[in-house]
Amino acid sequence: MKHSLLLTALLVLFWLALSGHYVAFTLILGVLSIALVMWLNRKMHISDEKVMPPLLLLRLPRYWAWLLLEIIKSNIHVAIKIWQPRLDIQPQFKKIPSPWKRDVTRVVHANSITLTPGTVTVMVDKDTLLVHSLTDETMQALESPEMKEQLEKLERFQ
Amino acid sequence: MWDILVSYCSDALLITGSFLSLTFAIGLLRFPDFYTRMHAAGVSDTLCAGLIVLGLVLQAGISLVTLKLLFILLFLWFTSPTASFALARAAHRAGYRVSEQEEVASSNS
Amino acid sequence: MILAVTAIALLVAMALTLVRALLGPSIFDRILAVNTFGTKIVLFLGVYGFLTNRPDFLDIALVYALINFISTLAVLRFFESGQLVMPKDKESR
Amino acid sequence: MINIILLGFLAVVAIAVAMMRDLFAIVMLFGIYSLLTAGIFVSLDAVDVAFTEAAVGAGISTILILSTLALTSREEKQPTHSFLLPLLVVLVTGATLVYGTLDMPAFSDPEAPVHQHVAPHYLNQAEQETGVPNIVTAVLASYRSYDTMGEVTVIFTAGIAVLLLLSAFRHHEDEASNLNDLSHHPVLRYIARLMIPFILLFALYVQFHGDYGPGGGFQAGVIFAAGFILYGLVVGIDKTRQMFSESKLHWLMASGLLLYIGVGIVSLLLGGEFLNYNVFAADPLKGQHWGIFLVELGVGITVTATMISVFLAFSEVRRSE
Repeated sequence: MKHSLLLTALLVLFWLALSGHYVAFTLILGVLSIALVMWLNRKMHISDEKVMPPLLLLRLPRYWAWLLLEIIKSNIHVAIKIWQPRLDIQPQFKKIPSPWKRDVTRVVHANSITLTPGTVTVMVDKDTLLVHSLTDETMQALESPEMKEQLEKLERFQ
Repeated sequence: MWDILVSYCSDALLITGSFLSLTFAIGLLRFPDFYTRMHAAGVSDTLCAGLIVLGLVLQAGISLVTLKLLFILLFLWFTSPTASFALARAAHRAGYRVSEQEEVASSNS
Repeated sequence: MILAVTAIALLVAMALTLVRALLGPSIFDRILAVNTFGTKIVLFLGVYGFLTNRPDFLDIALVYALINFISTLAVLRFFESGQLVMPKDKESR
Repeated sequence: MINIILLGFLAVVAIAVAMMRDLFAIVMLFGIYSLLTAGIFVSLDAVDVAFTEAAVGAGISTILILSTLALTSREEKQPTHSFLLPLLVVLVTGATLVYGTLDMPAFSDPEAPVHQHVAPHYLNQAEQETGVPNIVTAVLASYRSYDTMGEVTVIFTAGIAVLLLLSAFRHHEDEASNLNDLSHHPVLRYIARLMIPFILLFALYVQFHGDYGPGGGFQAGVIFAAGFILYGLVVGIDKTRQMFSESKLHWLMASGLLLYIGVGIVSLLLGGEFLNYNVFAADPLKGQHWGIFLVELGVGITVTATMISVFLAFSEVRRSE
């Protein structure tokens, strides 16, 4: 129930951002469109509270702020590596633990790694991720306790 | 005063964004194999796109366009790592390895 | 002015990406280049829309942001289902 | 300037595609080709066309070509005949075409014959006559609605033809459908489920805002179908089939076209010409509005259903070893 309300609210916001024409006819079409999408969503089990835990949304902005900082840091790191006249990289594969109970946390973990320059998730297993890393440093950043802490907080908030 | 500040900010964001996009395009050419190139490519999708889009947001001011731009950014940040992951997975699955030594599959947490 | 510089930088980045797409050597390098090229075009369209004062190009950028990743998923799917033969152009180093 | 650069990129990609033998790589390069074409259309101010190119190129074409590729071999065969004759034909044709362009009026010349016929009428009167600010939509769905009806019929017929061709290769065992999706990937499954509602709503927005900006039934149909194709790829082909059974899809394919023709017949019955929407309401503008709305809806339904059923048909096909 909570989830349906949340999804509807997001869809309404999306429609209002897209439309820009707030006359009766398009607004009615908007209501009908959102109703159709919600109906399909229910019928085909597309999105539910497992996909979009309402509580997670409260926590996510703070996680994103932290992630953004990490992204900026490693961006600078990788940019320097690219401009260095002699390539100084240590490409490597490694399995790192990802012992999360919920799929959402694992997905956030995997995608955060990919979003951070210098590291890409290659494989997602039950409780490990296979990661390819550009340098030793970017790999160390992934294994730092800070990342674990952030994700633990995220998992608790569902 | 405020306007000038905003326009400077927007310029700075755009310039940084363009510089980064060039940097990572060079990385795409310079790095020796597929997985390393992937780091160069994936990046331009995230921060570089973010900087340029934010630069445009500041130019547009607060309007519907802002909201649309933010939606673009949000979707890009959800979909592009997913595409990168799918591609890396496909390469790995197809047996694409750089060299055997790099396959360190040890997990020491 | 700055917008024009950004547009040019994006064009140059697009050209470099194109080189990677043509050189390959593996099929994955090409797909990677196509994906990056997609993002560059999205950004370019956004900047160009502002440059010519027509921000309604944003809808096109939105299409790419929403559905461009589906084709990469399709690539993975075909490798997984084994319907496509394994690439022969593996880089040998 | 930007046009020339983009066109240059396009030429490079085209030559590379012609030189290559690996069909998979060619499919991928076509992705860039499509992106560039969209960029060129934008810079030529043809936003509606660019939008169509973007929707088709990003959402559908790569997937369908890959599906086809899975049925054939990956390498292009070495040509068995000499390339001299074809090259000669191409060169002569090309030279003739270039020679032909010499007589063409300069680009964007206001005196050109094409701008003397109906174009000025469309440009000047469209808004008053149809009440639609986007002239492309006015031309497509109102002035030239005969042509558009033909186009929808073409899509319908092409869809039927593909389905018939594929039916020869189809295997209805479940093993075919189980192998084909990515539902065992938590990341892909999660992101897809998160995105699909927004893709679907975006498609509906495109469907209903063709009057104001770029968009309309064709683009919306493709995007809507892309949403369901994503569902099929990641959540499961069998689940998609539960929602869209074959007969339901065929019915939908036909109903879109029938809606279009029906609008024309009703306009006849109300005493107007075929597909003249003025008669739908006391106020001709209102009538136009309803007519365009219904016709575009018909286009959208047919395109969506055709794309989904072609995708589903492809996913049931396995190469016979």
